[in-house]
Amino acid sequence: MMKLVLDNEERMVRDSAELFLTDTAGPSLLREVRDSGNPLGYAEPLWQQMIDLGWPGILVPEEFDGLGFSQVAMGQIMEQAGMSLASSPLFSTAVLGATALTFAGNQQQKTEFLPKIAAGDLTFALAVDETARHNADHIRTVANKTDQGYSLTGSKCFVVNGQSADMLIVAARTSGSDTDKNGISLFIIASESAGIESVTTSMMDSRPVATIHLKNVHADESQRLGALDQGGATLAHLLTVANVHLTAELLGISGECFKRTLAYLKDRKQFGVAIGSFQALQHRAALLWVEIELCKSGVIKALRALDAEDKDAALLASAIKVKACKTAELATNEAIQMHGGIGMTDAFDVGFFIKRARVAQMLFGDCRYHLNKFAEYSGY
Amino acid sequence: MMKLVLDNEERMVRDSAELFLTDTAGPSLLREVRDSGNPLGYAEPLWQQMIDLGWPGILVPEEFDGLGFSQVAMGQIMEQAGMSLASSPLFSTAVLGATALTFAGNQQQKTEFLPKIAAGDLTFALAVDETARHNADHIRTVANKTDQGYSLTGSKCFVVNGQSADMLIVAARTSGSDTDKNGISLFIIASESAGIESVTTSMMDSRPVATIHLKNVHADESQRLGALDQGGATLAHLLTVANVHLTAELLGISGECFKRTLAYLKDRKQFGVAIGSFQALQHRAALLWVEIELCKSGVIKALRALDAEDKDAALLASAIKVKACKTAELATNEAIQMHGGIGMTDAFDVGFFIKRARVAQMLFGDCRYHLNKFAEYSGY
Amino acid sequence: MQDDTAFRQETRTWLAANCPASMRSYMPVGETCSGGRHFQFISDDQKVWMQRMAERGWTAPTWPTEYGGGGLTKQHAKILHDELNAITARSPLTSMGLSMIGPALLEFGSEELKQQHLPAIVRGDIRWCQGYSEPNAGSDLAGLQAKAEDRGDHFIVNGQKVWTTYADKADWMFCLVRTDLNSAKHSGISLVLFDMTTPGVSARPILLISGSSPFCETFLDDVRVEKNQVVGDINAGWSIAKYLLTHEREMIGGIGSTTAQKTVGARAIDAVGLREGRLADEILRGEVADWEIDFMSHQLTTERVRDESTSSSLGNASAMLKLYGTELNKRRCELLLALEGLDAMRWDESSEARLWLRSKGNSIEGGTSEIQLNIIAKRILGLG
Amino acid sequence: MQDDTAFRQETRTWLAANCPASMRSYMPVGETCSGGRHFQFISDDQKVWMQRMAERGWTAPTWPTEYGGGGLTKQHAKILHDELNAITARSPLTSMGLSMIGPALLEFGSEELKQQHLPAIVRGDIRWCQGYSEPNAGSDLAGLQAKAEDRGDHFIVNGQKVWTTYADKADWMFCLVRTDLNSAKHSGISLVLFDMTTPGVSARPILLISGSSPFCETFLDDVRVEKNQVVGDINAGWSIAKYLLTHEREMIGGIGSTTAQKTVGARAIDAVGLREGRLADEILRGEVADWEIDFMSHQLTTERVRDESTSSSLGNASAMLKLYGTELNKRRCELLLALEGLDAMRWDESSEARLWLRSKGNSIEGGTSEIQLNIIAKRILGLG
Repeated sequence: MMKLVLDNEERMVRDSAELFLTDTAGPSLLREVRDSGNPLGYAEPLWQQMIDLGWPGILVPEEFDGLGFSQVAMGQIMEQAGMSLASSPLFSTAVLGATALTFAGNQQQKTEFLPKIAAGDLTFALAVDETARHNADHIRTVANKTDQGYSLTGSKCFVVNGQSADMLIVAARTSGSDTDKNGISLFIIASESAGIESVTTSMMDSRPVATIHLKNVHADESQRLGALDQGGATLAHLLTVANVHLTAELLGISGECFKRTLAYLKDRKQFGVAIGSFQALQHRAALLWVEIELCKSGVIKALRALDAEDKDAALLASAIKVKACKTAELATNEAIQMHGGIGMTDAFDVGFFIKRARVAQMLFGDCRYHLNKFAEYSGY
Repeated sequence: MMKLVLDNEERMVRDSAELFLTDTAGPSLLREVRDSGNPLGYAEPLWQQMIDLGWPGILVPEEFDGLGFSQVAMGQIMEQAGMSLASSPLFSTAVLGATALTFAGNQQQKTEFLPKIAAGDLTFALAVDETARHNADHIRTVANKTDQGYSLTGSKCFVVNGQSADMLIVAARTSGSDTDKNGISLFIIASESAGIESVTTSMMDSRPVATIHLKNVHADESQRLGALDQGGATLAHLLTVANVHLTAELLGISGECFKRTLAYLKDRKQFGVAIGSFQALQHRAALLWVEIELCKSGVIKALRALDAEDKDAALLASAIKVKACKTAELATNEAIQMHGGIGMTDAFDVGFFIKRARVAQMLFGDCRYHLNKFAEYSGY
Repeated sequence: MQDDTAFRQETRTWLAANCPASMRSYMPVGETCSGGRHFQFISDDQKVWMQRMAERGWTAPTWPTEYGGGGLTKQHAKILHDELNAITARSPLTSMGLSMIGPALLEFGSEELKQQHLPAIVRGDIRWCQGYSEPNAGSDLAGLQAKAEDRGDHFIVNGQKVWTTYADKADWMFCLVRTDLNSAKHSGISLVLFDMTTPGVSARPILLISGSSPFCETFLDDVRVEKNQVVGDINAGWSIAKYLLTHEREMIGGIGSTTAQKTVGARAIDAVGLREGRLADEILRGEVADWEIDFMSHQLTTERVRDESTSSSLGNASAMLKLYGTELNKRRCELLLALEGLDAMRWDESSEARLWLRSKGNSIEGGTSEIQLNIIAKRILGLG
Repeated sequence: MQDDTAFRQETRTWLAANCPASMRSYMPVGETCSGGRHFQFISDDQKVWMQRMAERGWTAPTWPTEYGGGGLTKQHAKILHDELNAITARSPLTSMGLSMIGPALLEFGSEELKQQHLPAIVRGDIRWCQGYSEPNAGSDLAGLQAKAEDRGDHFIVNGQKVWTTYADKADWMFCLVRTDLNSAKHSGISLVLFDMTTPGVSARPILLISGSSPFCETFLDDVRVEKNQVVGDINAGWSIAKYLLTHEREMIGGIGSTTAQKTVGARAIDAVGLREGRLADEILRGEVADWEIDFMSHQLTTERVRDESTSSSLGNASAMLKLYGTELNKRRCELLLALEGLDAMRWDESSEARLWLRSKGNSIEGGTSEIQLNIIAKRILGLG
């Protein structure tokens, strides 16, 4: 029976991630990255230390030199990354890249790429979105069949880590019309390939994303990830995994915001008493705490569902994305409101959390998108 | 310029309605009606006194022996009726009947019926709904053309005052299919007509409604209200008027619930102090008060729009029905919660308000129905 | 200890053979089996089902076998729960004996009291009610005034209780009384047990807005209570009271519920219908999905809290589960009214309206939502 | 008094002739005309528009003509407002002089102070800022510590103010200081005026999460303030402060706004598109409609409160309008993020994200939402 508590291995991963990230990352590091104008959007030493800890290989099977840990274990790192606002290629490479290859790669692709992911030698990015609001059913980028393989043309936007990744996983249409479920194929493309132009966009969470223009970009048959025209299922799985890990990150953000707000309520005095002694604030804090607790249960359930290859994983992912988005919205808004003026200043850290939260909420579908999906999966 | 305050005439109507209904009606009268099993659902002496005050003729033009007052004036009575839970045929007769005839009746019909309405000699009911959730676009009752006029067959449900009204205004299809906007005609039918079977349903607000079965019910040409097949516009207008007056009633219910709750907050002691000294309750009370104030503005605006024959009246009616429903839901729920156990007992009056509120919310479309309508009217 | 798979298999087989067909369906309101001296079974099947389960101790699966319980581990109890749900089995017995005073006796009662009361609870022979609130002691429960005068080997109790669930149908009451008038508010309270047929006990049902009368006002006039019927130490009843309140919260929060219900989504499809595979009312569709997600989150949280808990009580977490569970149930009832429209507002016995009205009490009884928020703020979050 | 129709006609004609075409469009953020000694007009049109309106006194339509105002009745001011809206005219001048200190001087100021300051405000010559909050006196404003020592004909002021709006760009400050250290908290406060170029005044902008710096920390070191620059009586500043807070609430609540905005509905259609005449995202559709209804309700309530009011101040009702108006604006900004998705989260000058972040301060500045709720509960509802 799947327990909704961590097992020993998972707890160990969590504890070490907490220890390491609390020391090493934190809002101050993100502030440094932002203020230095670092085009990567993350601190290279932090990423190097993550590599030293073996994190890129958490989801990579042991036969490909990874640690072969569970999605639950990976989720603990994502949650801690949310709490510490740690920015790195971990999500795009160690979650999305590793999952894509493990799930859909052939033996040759696995052998070629997975050990490099595990070793931190290669970073990945998932290039799927073509609109500012996620819509996985809408793929216009085409991959036309040529004598030598395929020729890809189109544009992808808001590609996380797209400006720095070595390899791109590109969703392109090999048949059907713009909104057909079938006819999508995935390709592994080196970001340095001829015909790729990448434009960096600054985002409010200080993590740049890329708009990637593909013009007659060549791909061999060997670069196709999974069966021709059948990439939709892989993509759906990837998006499920992506969203579950985003909920873990959002949970971390909510939890950390709440922790800081609670401390402030106990510390800040007005009218001669701590503002946390005012019952109206107490009740709001209590309600927020409850929402975060509920969110926590959903996150671990969804992570367990990934590990169990539960047929309801997509439904659970949508359900908990809804919950995590709403909770993060409440937690970050209450954090600013309860901190009062100080929370509005850039010198204070809470702004970094609310900015990151909204971007993570919107990535791969916000609460409205997933509410709709949940209803669809539920048959109404 | 239409001011959102009452003029002298309107204030006079309001003050006298308040004085009269506070003295005469109130939850205790409704309780009496309920416990006595009175099949009318209202106290006849109350209705008789309303007649003596001239209320059935408030909206009837002076040339037909009415008072020719404004919709705003009528709305004041409806609000006071909400506060005092006064049950009577006023809404179905003096609002719906009078408006239907004034808006769509020919000279002969006006002359025949309006003076009788004003004198309180004839009561009306509007038979439109055929489903438990209002859907004005769905009319299956048919009126087939015959040599002598029309023959009506179908069923109407949840007809307010349908079990006691002398006359029914029946919406029936004279052409088109079930959901066509066009092809609806209205008929004035005596409730005693051959072929009508009326079944009374007890409702939770202690106001019975009727299910009315029509089987080959005859109607002359002279009984048709308005142009053939063009009844949809009249019906739409009637529903706009109905909903605006329901919002006035809901405002009254919300206001009275709040007044009683506020008094209880000041009176009830726990932990040695009045519970109204707890800040969490204070803030909730303040938020509720604000919602009621907002609702108040919408109600008078919508009533004024009816008087001004504003082209946006339907949009305003839907907007304020949404607001009034949500406010009433909040006000009645908070009333029970803040009263604690006592509010759950039948011996206490607050239960009568919540029961009436939900029925009034649902009649002619609840907040979801009207939210959808509002979006339609707004072009999205 | 038997292994999980074998236990599951054996349980499944036994249920298949012993759960009457008519007990395998969603339980309509009013058909709960409460047991007690005067209980009227709705059918032979209901009686047989209760008795068969009681024989195995499965009306109280985790209680020790020496008191008639099932003696199951938490893990096996969960398997039993799942297997019962799988066949939509009705709860064989639902009572305040099982959910409230039984656990309290197991924790705080003397061996004599356990022997006297627990087996009768498991068998469904004795139905219990709770004497807690008083007219002026609601949220401020510790302000209770019913007093018990010490008469050597017994007490004489005088006072008035309110919101005593089915006091008019119960056989015994567990009751909070003040045994020391001079000590501070939370001291000097004792938990005592007495038979409802004791002279001086009278109960008057309270009619609720839903039209039902699950609660009573109970009057205690010179009621004799033996001293051996005090649970725990005299004057130390407040800590037991708090323990019991926790259990009550868990119960009202729907945490121990073994009754499966049709989902709101399914009822929405019935009431509103589908259009191109989507609920025909788009606004309701969003609300239903939102509710289902929150409901799922609450269920998962109950499961997680159980998985994390090392004792049978969920402690302060029960405040969260009670708070959220009752607010969810109120939202559910509002949604069902919206889904079914005026049909749901008819005033007859099986009306949805009655359940809706009854649900309003969920966030009041067993400690109001406001009290739960206070508990969370103070005990869990440490806000002063 | 001119009749309404004639006034409307004349106003319409004058506006048609005098409002430059470029001033007839939705005002982008950052293009507000604030006036003052150092103001950089974005265009000649902006300058001409301010000057033409100022000449008629229409930058302050209801102020008396003897102080440079328009001398209009409430009714005529409303007509002017409507006519400005009808051509989407930008506000010619928006300043704390007009919205805050001006009305306070009209109510409480000496004739000398009115003559000195009001015409310069109407003309847009002098820009004002407000010295209210201090690091340890936020919601608890009356706990302020900046002190003014009496030196006969003048005071010497020392202290620190925070959240002073555009103190770095303003010419004069109206400032709350403690003139009597020995009296009770709310007594001993005075409202004083001084030029920002006075020695000892320094302002340091505070960078906000939105990336803009509309507020400053302001340091007052031995600042000399003449006694004739005290508004009202010495030590009686708290009642003026409360009056000013009311005006601030009205301003932040969007009550005096003459700036028309594109509706959220229209922006939703642009961002999400229609499918069969309905917004393509059904869930957003409901949220947008809900917001628009609440927005309309707020606007109608502002109108009703004005229609009911007999004075120029809305009194306690402003607490309601401020509370709801700022919560609405925050919801609006969240909705716009949702509508426009990641596009709105780009970090450039005109990003929707900046307005969204800035909106979070609405329910903090000018008295937090919590303070407004306290005001409503205590002053309006009488809850102790």
